[in-house]
Amino acid sequence: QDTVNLRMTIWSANEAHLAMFNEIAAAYQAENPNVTVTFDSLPFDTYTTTLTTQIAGGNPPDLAWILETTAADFVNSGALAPLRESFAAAEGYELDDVTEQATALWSSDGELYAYPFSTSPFAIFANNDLITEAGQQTPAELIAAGEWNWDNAIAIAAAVADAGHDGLIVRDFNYQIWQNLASIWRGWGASPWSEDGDTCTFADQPMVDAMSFIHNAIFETGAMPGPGESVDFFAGDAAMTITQISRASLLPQGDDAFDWDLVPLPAGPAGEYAVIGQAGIGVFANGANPEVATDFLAFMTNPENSRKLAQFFPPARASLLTAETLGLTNPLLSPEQLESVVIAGITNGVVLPGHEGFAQIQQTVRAELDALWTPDADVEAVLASVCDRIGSLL
Amino acid sequence: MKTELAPRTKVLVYGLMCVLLIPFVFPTWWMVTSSVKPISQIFAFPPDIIPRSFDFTTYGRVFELQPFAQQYWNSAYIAALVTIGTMLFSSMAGYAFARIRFPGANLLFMVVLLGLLIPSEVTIVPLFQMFLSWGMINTHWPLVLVPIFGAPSVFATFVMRQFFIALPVELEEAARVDGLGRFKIFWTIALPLARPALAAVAIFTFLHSWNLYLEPIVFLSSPDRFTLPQALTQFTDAYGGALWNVQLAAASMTALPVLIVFIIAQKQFVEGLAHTGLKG
Amino acid sequence: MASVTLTDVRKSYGATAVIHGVDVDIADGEFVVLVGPSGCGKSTLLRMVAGLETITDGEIAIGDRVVNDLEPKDRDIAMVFQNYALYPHMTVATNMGFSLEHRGTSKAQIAERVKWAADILGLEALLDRYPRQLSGGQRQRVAMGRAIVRNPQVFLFDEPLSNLDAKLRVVMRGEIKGLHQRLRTTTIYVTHDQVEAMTMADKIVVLNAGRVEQVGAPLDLYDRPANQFVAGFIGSPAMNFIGGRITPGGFVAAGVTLPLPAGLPAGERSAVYGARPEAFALAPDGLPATVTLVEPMGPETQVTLMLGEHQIIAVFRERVKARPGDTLHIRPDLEAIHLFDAETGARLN
Amino acid sequence: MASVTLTDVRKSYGATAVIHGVDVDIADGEFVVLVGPSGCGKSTLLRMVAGLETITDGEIAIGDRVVNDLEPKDRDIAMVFQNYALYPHMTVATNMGFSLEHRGTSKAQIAERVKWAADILGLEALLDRYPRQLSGGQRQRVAMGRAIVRNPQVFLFDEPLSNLDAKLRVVMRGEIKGLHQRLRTTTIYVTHDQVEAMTMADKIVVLNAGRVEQVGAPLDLYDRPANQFVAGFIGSPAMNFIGGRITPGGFVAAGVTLPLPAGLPAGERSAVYGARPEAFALAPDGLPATVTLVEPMGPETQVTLMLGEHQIIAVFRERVKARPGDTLHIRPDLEAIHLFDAETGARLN
Amino acid sequence: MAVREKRKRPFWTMERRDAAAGYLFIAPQLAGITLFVLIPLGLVFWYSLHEWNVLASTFRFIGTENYERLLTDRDLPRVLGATAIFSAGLVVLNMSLALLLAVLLNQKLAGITIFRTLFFSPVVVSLVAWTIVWSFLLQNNGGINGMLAAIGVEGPNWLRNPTTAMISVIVVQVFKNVGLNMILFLAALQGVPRELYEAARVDGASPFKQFRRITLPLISPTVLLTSIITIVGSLQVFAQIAVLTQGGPGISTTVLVYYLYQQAFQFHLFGYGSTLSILLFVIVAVLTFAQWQMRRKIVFYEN
Ligand SMILES: Nc1ncnc2c1ncn2[C@@H]1O[C@H](COP(=O)(O)OP(=O)(O)OP(=O)(O)O)[C@@H](O)[C@H]1O
Ligand SMILES: Nc1ncnc2c1ncn2[C@@H]1O[C@H](COP(=O)(O)OP(=O)(O)OP(=O)(O)O)[C@@H](O)[C@H]1O
Ligand SMILES: O=P(O)(O)OC[C@H](O)CO
Ligand SMILES: [Mg+2]
Ligand SMILES: [Mg+2]
Repeated sequence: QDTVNLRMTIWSANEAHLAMFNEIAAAYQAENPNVTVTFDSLPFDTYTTTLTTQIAGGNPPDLAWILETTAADFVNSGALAPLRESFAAAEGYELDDVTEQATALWSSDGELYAYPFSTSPFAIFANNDLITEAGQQTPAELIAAGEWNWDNAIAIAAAVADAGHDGLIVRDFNYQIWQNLASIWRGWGASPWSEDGDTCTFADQPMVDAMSFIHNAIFETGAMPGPGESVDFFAGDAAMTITQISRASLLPQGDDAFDWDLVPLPAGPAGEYAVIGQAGIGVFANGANPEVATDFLAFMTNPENSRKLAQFFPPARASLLTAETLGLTNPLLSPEQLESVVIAGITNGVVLPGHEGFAQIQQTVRAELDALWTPDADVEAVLASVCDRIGSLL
Repeated sequence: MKTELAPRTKVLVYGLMCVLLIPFVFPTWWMVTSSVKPISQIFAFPPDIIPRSFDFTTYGRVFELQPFAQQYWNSAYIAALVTIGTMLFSSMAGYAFARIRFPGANLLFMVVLLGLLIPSEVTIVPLFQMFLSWGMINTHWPLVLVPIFGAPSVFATFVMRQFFIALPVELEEAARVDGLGRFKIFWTIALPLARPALAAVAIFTFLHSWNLYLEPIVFLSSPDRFTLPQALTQFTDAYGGALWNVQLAAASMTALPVLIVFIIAQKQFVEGLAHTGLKG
Repeated sequence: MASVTLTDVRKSYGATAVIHGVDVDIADGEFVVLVGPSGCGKSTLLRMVAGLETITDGEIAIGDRVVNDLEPKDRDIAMVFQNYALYPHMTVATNMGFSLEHRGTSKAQIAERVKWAADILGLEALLDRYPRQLSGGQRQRVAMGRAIVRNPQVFLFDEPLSNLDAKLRVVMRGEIKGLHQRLRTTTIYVTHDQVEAMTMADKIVVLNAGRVEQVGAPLDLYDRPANQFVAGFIGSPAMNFIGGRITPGGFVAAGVTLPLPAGLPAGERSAVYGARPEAFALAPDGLPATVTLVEPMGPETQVTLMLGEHQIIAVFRERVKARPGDTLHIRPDLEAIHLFDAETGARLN
Repeated sequence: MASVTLTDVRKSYGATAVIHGVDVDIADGEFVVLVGPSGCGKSTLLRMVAGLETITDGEIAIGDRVVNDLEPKDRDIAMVFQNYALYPHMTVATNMGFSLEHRGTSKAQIAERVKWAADILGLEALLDRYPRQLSGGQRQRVAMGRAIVRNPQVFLFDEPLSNLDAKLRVVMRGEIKGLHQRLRTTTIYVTHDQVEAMTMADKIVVLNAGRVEQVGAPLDLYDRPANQFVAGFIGSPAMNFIGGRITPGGFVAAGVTLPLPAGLPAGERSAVYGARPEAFALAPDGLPATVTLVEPMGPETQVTLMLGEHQIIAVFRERVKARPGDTLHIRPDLEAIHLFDAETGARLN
Repeated sequence: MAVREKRKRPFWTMERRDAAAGYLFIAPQLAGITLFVLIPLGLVFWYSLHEWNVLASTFRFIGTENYERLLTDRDLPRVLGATAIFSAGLVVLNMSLALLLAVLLNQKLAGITIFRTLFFSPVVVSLVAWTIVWSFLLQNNGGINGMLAAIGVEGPNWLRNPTTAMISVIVVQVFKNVGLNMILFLAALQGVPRELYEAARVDGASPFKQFRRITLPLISPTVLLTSIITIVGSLQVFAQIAVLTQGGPGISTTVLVYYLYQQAFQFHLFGYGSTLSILLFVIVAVLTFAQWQMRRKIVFYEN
């Protein structure tokens, strides 16, 4: 039997991650002595670029991590090998355990092209010290009172900002990664384009309202830091931040520690909602050994290994979505936090927006939206021009 | 060499230089000091010029998180190979263009100069395809071969040519009479005398290879083959967030040896360029 | 040691010919000096002998071997360059031994030869120095050492002393001469220094614009230059030339009539009258001449005079106390008068 | 034009003193030549006058203005550098006019002055050329043009002819001299060429290791050097020195006894006997000397001889047909004998 | 004279041997240039005639369509404008600062080596670290505005305003790399003969005049060379822009190389990306050629 070397590109270079992957690979190799697996860590910032270069050069990896934003590109291009059949055939795989919610993004015409190994909900971290200091109710108190909505949340942020600190930070947004704003605008029921991805809905009323709300928070009440201002919630000088739960590891300890909390996203005018980020693993159809790679992927994501992956990556399998399982690997979070934020989030969450040709759309929208991030911007006009520019790309 | 300045002018010059230094030195200072700060303090505002606490464990972490010693070695030996190769082949070509009459010399020189004009982003895809077909992806070959023979060496060839043009021709004639052939003349007379120019070429080439960013990312995929600039991006926590202090510790370690080499070599280096006159 | 024979040697750079057919025979052991005005082709000729320039046409033989297509290294010559061309990155010893290294000579032999040469040239104490640590004269000596160490068949020198100051030049001139007397190696020596040419040469070759004007022993050239060019070129200060006509009554020039030596072919004709500065003596019955500049130089005095309408320079071996404007009476020595054809410049007497 | 007065001028670089107190008076319009061995401080002194080096101690006055603390441009001097220091990127005309540009002279005036200087120096046809397109002598002339165009009070020359070949040097020497006779600008001229010093100077200053050895008219220095240093320095070939004792029976040296002039202070003493090469004549009753080298130089012959155990050089104003090993009989001219103290080198007669 | 027999000349005459040596000496470099520059460039041109979607693996010959697209690309004029401003600004600032520094560092002063090293140090500092620090300093609430505030000036939001963003990327790039040009100028300054300054002093030229009339013309060959290298280099800068502004705000700092990088590597439009590469190459070549042609007019040459 020929030896097969599988290569999988990932964007993590973290030791613990690699140790776990290698452990899984070793286990696979024990069963299939002719197969070896190597994991290539590419820098996150240039991940897709590098991957693309490899593909263009005719050297695609066998397997690759894929970001939610580029999911559509990969899924629809025909570059990825179909997975459903192999998964179904794999013993004890229990494909049904993987929520449809989670696989939607990675499927096309009923076929699955990548396995969503990480589904990470967006939530709010709050600095209760600063909030109480500013004489505000903490989010937990508001939740308890059933008043955890955007109006109140932004009021807290504004009050803390008035007290000389910073209010609410949408982490990693930086006035560039605008898709992260989905964690807010979903509360208005807004989305950048229609479900089928063909129509621009930036200029629709929900989006206009949501963006006006954000604009107001930035430039009127100062509840959100303005463009060109870098503030780090975890340094302890901001009231709240929207980010994924994995950031809990950044919470300062010891002297710099503060009283923090993790709460779900507040309700918007359109009601309660959740947003998740996702990453999938796909197999390249043009790789040297797509069958072996698919088989390995089936092994890697079987129930047993999924439990291992869940140490770091919130799982897509319903059976693993228990506070108990998650608590083992997220010791910082309380069972309530896990329940309300993680489990609820993964179960109900909408994935960040993605689209075929997303990079180009992202860039075009980013450039157009820059006009929005000035005090006297005309929100409606800017959003209309966004649609004008991306219409042809959708 | 200039004549001495008047004391008043001296003070003025020192003052001006110190002010100008701020934007040059502050970022490096920040890099070094931040490497021993806890992450939460790195982006604190206003920044601490002197860190409040020193945590040198980041330097140890650099080696734990990545095969940093290996990566250091990779960068070092690649840069050394590139430097030596460039010094050899560029001085050969520079010598020929400066000293040997052969038909088509001018045209060929123009062709070589073309290499100076092409950004590496432009040719990276075809180069990737070529190296793939030679089975050299995820090896260090592309990082060695392209700089030695491709665009980056052209500047070196140019500098060497200018230097050799200025070298007294009698020395070579003496060597011919003394019984040497072309190659021996080049090797025993021209090259030893080109030491200053070679020093300049060496520093430029070494720096270029040492700082190469795009190419390693494209050509290399396993961490134990990474080079330093690429390795710098790899210090992340369990969730992909940058470990700034560790990354900056690694960055400091990357910059320091080169600075030391520069301090040692700068006199040779400046003189070397002075000798070439670097006339276009 | 060997003879050197140049037969109708020509050189062109592209379309411009710079050497127009030169024939010179140099005997074994002879010391030949090439002189001529700047740009006349001295260096070119020397470098063709060395093999540093290709020979466009004609033939150069060293001994009985035609060397036209031999590499310099195969010609068994040694060359001393104007600026010495010492290898700055090698010590004196290495510089001197360098040419032997490439001829398969053993280390011990090289060391021995270098020592031998260093002894001759008084360089023993300097063998470990680098050229930059030497004075001009010492560098010169090293350059010679490098040449003699190999005991070549021919030495070639291209203005080897012109970078030295006057005093040192005198010393080194003596040393080169002494060396030649000792080694008797055939030598071709390029210079444009009168004194060097006169004092060193067995034979001088006067070149002009790529052609040989005259070949001969130094004093022959001085005393009987074949033509006006050689006459004007050899001797310093240069010979005075006065254009005019040979008549039975003397040499008639503008504003003055000069005495002529006896034994000239009869008949009037245009000619050039040549008299060296030393050929004039002060004599109360001499021709009156007006002083324009007096330059006392210690034992002798150089005086610029107007003789009729001609400016001449005279050197008197005494202190002359004249001032510009004074009149001196001078008489040319008829033994030392040269007459040249006005057109061709060929010697008449 | 103005006088230049140096009063106890000193110069140190850091701790090393290179000029140890120099006093020189230069009269208005005088042409003074500074000579001395290499490194004795000639250039340093000149550059101090120019203002290019600071004056460590003492005073320099131009006219009646002490210039110690004036910038070069405020001293109203002009300087000609050894390698001319022509601005390679400017035409001849711009080079010459450059110094006027900074003195608020109008364009028209500059052009006029440049034309005037070019006329004097025969540079009219070259005004649009660049220095690289000129021959050595032409460059020299441009450098002078740059100096005279401003009509400064003092000209300073630092070995202006040393980069030229012998022939051109003679020509340029004449031109500089002519220029001085015409403009009568006070001039300080550094050289280490004997002939230049002798022929050009009104007054020669002999420097040695940062001190003045003697000041005087050229022939005074030649005829009565104040000490052995000056005697050896002035004149070429250099004076022969023979160490020995003055006795009533003559000058007793190793292997030979030389005649002494009359009128010496009585008493025996150690001394150095100095005789210029020209001071010997062939005489059948002279002292026997063995020939080691004969160098015929046209009108005269330079012969190296062993006189007792002393090597001397003699120049005879005739053709000497001797060969190495022959014995010649020579007689020193007693009028031209110099005697120096063996210790201090001071003149005795 | 006897008629000389025409000797037969060997094939390997001295000229031929020398020429052969010449070709041998340049052979490695020439082979390298062919392999790693000329062939890839040819391939890039070939790609530019195709529609190439990497993910979908489509590679379709479309003739000059991509070139026609250059004409209709709505963003391209602004990208070219930004490129021109960026390059011009960078070159002018880089060259003048490098010259100023070189003049300062050419003085005979104690500790000058330390200053030289410090000014040069950014060249060896990792680009990543360098740009991150600067993006931090250039924040609205960053170090620079902090300092400005200290002297009572309200600084602009550097990276968010098209004009100041352009200035920022230029300045950050200049500080990073000006050390290289500084060294080249320093070397050139040391090559100016000292006598010329002395002559100029005697001629009465002020230090400023000396600089303008003597120094500048004499180092002009180096100025030309560095300006070519710097212009070529400026057209190749993109990592810094990617970190600092990502081409924004709007596309105000999207220079051509960044744009082509986006098209090819981020948008996977390799065909069009290659076309932009060819455009960039043509621009660089034309600029360099023009500078080279002008050199006789603006530059002083010794020979
Ligand atoms: N490479 C060349 N191309 C064209 N002409 C040349 C070349 N080298 C020399 N010449 C010309 O050949 C002639 C002879 O030059 P050569 O150097 O032999 O003169 P020279 O007698 O040595 O003069 P000098 O006394 O100045 O050294 C000159 O007119 C010179 O211009
Ligand atoms: N910058 C300096 N630092 C230290 N010593 C110096 C400096 N410049 C000159 N000197 C020394 O001062 C002395 C006088 O030098 P100067 O150049 O005046 O000599 P010179 O008489 O002009 O010699 P030359 O005939 O070789 O030109 C020399 O010993 C020289 O080494
Ligand atoms: O264009 P830059 O700023 O990368 O500078 C490049 C250097 O100036 C080359 O010398
Ligand atoms: Mg010559
Ligand atoms: Mg001097």
